[in-house]
Amino acid sequence: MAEIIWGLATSHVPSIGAAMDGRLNEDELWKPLFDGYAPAREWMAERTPDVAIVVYNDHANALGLEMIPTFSIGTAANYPIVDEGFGPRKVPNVVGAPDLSEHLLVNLVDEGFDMTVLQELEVDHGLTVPLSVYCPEPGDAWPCTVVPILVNVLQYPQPTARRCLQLGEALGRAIRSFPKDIKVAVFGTGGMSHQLSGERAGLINEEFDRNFLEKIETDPQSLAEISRADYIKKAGSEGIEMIMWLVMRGALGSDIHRIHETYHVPASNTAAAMALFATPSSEGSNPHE
Amino acid sequence: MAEIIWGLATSHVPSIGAAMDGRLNEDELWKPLFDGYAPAREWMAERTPDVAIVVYNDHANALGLEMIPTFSIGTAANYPIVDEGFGPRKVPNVVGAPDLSEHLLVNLVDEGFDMTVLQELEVDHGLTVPLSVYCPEPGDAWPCTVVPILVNVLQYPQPTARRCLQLGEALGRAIRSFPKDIKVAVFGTGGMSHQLSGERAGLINEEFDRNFLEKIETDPQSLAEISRADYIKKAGSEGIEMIMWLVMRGALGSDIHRIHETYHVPASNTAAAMALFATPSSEGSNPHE
Amino acid sequence: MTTYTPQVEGTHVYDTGMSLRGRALNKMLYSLRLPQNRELFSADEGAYCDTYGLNEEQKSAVLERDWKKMTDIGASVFYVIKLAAIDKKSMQYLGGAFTGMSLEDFTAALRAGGRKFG
Amino acid sequence: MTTYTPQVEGTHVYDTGMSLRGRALNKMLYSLRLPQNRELFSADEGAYCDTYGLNEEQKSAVLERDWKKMTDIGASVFYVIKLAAIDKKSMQYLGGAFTGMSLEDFTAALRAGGRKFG
Ligand SMILES: [Fe+3]
Ligand SMILES: [Fe+3]
Repeated sequence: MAEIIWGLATSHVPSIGAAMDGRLNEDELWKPLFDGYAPAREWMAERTPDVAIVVYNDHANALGLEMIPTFSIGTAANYPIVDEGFGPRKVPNVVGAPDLSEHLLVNLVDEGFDMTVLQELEVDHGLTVPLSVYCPEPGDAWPCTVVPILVNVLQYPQPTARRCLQLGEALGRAIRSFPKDIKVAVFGTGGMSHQLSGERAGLINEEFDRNFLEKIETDPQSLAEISRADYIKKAGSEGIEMIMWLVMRGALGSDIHRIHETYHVPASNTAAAMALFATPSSEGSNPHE
Repeated sequence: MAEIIWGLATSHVPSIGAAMDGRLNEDELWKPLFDGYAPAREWMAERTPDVAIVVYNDHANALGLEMIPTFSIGTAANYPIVDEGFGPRKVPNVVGAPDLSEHLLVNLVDEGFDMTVLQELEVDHGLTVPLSVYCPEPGDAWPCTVVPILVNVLQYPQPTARRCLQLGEALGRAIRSFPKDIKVAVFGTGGMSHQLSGERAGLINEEFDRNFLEKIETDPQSLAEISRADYIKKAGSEGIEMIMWLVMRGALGSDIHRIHETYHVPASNTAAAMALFATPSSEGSNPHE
Repeated sequence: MTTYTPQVEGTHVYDTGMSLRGRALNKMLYSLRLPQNRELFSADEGAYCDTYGLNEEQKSAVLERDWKKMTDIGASVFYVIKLAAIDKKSMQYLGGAFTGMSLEDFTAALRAGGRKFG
Repeated sequence: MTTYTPQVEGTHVYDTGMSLRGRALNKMLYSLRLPQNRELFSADEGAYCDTYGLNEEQKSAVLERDWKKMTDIGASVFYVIKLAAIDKKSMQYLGGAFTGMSLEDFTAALRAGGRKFG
């Protein structure tokens, strides 16, 4: 059966991707963040998943505003990199895992999650930046296949934080019931506090972020109780993205521990963070491949 | 507060629309079906809703197969008639009810239904034929505004029948909590047994249909227990459409009674039926307008 | 691979696997909902199929109007109907083609209450 | 009309009402993700806006690069970014425009830990 070998929570700010692509590791602005990634990357490099399930949101790049699904799942064989307005990011195309996608889809629908099925999807920075956080130098191909799971965070009403956690719990059950011995990593992306437009643009709420970073490990239920309105008020209109971390958290199960974390302000107009969690299956996975 | 004044279950076979548009009421093939509609139409004409909530499926006309939502809801101000391949059907454009749409959307998402929001939607026979069953001669405009609710019945896995009934129950609560004194009718559309392709094309299962027609009033729970596979096996690959009746049924509540029904074979390659249900609010509504 | 899709004898159950397999074919057929595309298609069917990247199997099923084959290899029946509309073929005609019956026999079976199975 | 959308001072909360209001504007801005449309737009901005049926308020906000106005009248900020990309304006520049701060002050506020509210 499939195993979940780790969970990664990470911001997916486009400028982090641009900084990585521009090899700005030593730039004074970016060095603290990239230094923070280093130990986590080392640990992950010794535990390589076959498939990454990346929970993210499209930023009105691949999906128009005419049709906004609350939760969707990609079932394609390939996910090309979308042109966000200045040419596609120069990273490898993303290869899908249609068998696992189908398995997850059927199990999630059976559990009463009303998924939208994306048979075609171009992926934006929301998915590719987290892949780069995991694997900064993919060469010609990413080291794993990908199942994208998308959450509406752009248009009110977003799913509740509780519903996101429940989706994650069902996702965890679905992954573990996949009848192949594969290793799966789950990515929860977005956040932390930020607001792009309005008079509050530039908002950062470190207190809210720090609490979220701690409780995502120890007490995700308390984060699930926060209302949409409070996410928007406290973390900013785009900071509500962090409800996507709860999907990852729900999938990992109760028995996890933190390997590493980093928090940095600013990445572009955003507070950025990364937190890496081990599961009971972490150590069984190719530690010395 | 808003009231649900009746529920209409009806097939939405395109050829029924074509026959109505061609004024074939007296054609020997269509007469029995249209005669069956007559008493229900009379009853409904004395109880006119402000808004019709039409639960239906798009038949790969307005929505591509690239993106398939399990449940979606229109929030637009207007829904043009789609060209299904031989020019748009010559009926009035459909006018939306954005305020009610928003109210239903927020309440459904709050109850954990993962709706897809359609800000733009062209509607096909699945929606317009039921409107014609209610109102055969609309003139220049339909007599009510419309909120479309779409269900995926084309691609496996469809939502379970149970989930459809639950959506309907939540929809009923959401309608009744709308803070305006409006009268709402709910349409459940599709079915009955039919299969369009494969060696079993032309399948009709009157026994299954008759049981469904009875139990939709008296025991919807028993219909909610039927698996997707059994709907497909027994009612045909397209007969599974009738799970959409359960959404309507759930919205009506427990205290309903049947006003009229009709069952007819064939309408094109399909068994066709109509069943009309009164609610406790039926008689309060303009009986002699 | 696990597929959960029920296998029902004599029935196509369109699922993500069928969708993946029929992708190019379905995109081409879906395009026929637009009048200008119907004209382009009718002017040169083969070239139109090539624009949409149909493979040989898909293309020949379209050009030869092998209706059953199209649905067997992943075309959604709702898209196949759009091609039939161009040819002015009815749903009953398609039913005959799918089942190997004549249009008359298929129509007669429906008027007699439909075809019975299981 | 009941709207459930939280009203948060200084914050746009994009909802179905904003989407309805900003429909034409958002469609135009979304089209700018395609290189050929960016060229068409740059060649004649006003005519391009007319193609997408923008009303006067929407059109002048675009032509005058009134960034704040665009977001006030229903443009999604993610689409506004696509227009800013054409002008080679950064997210920090937009932040300044939205808040009435200079680019330098806005950037400095972020480097100092971000702007604090409530
Ligand atoms: Fe984001
Ligand atoms: Fe139908």
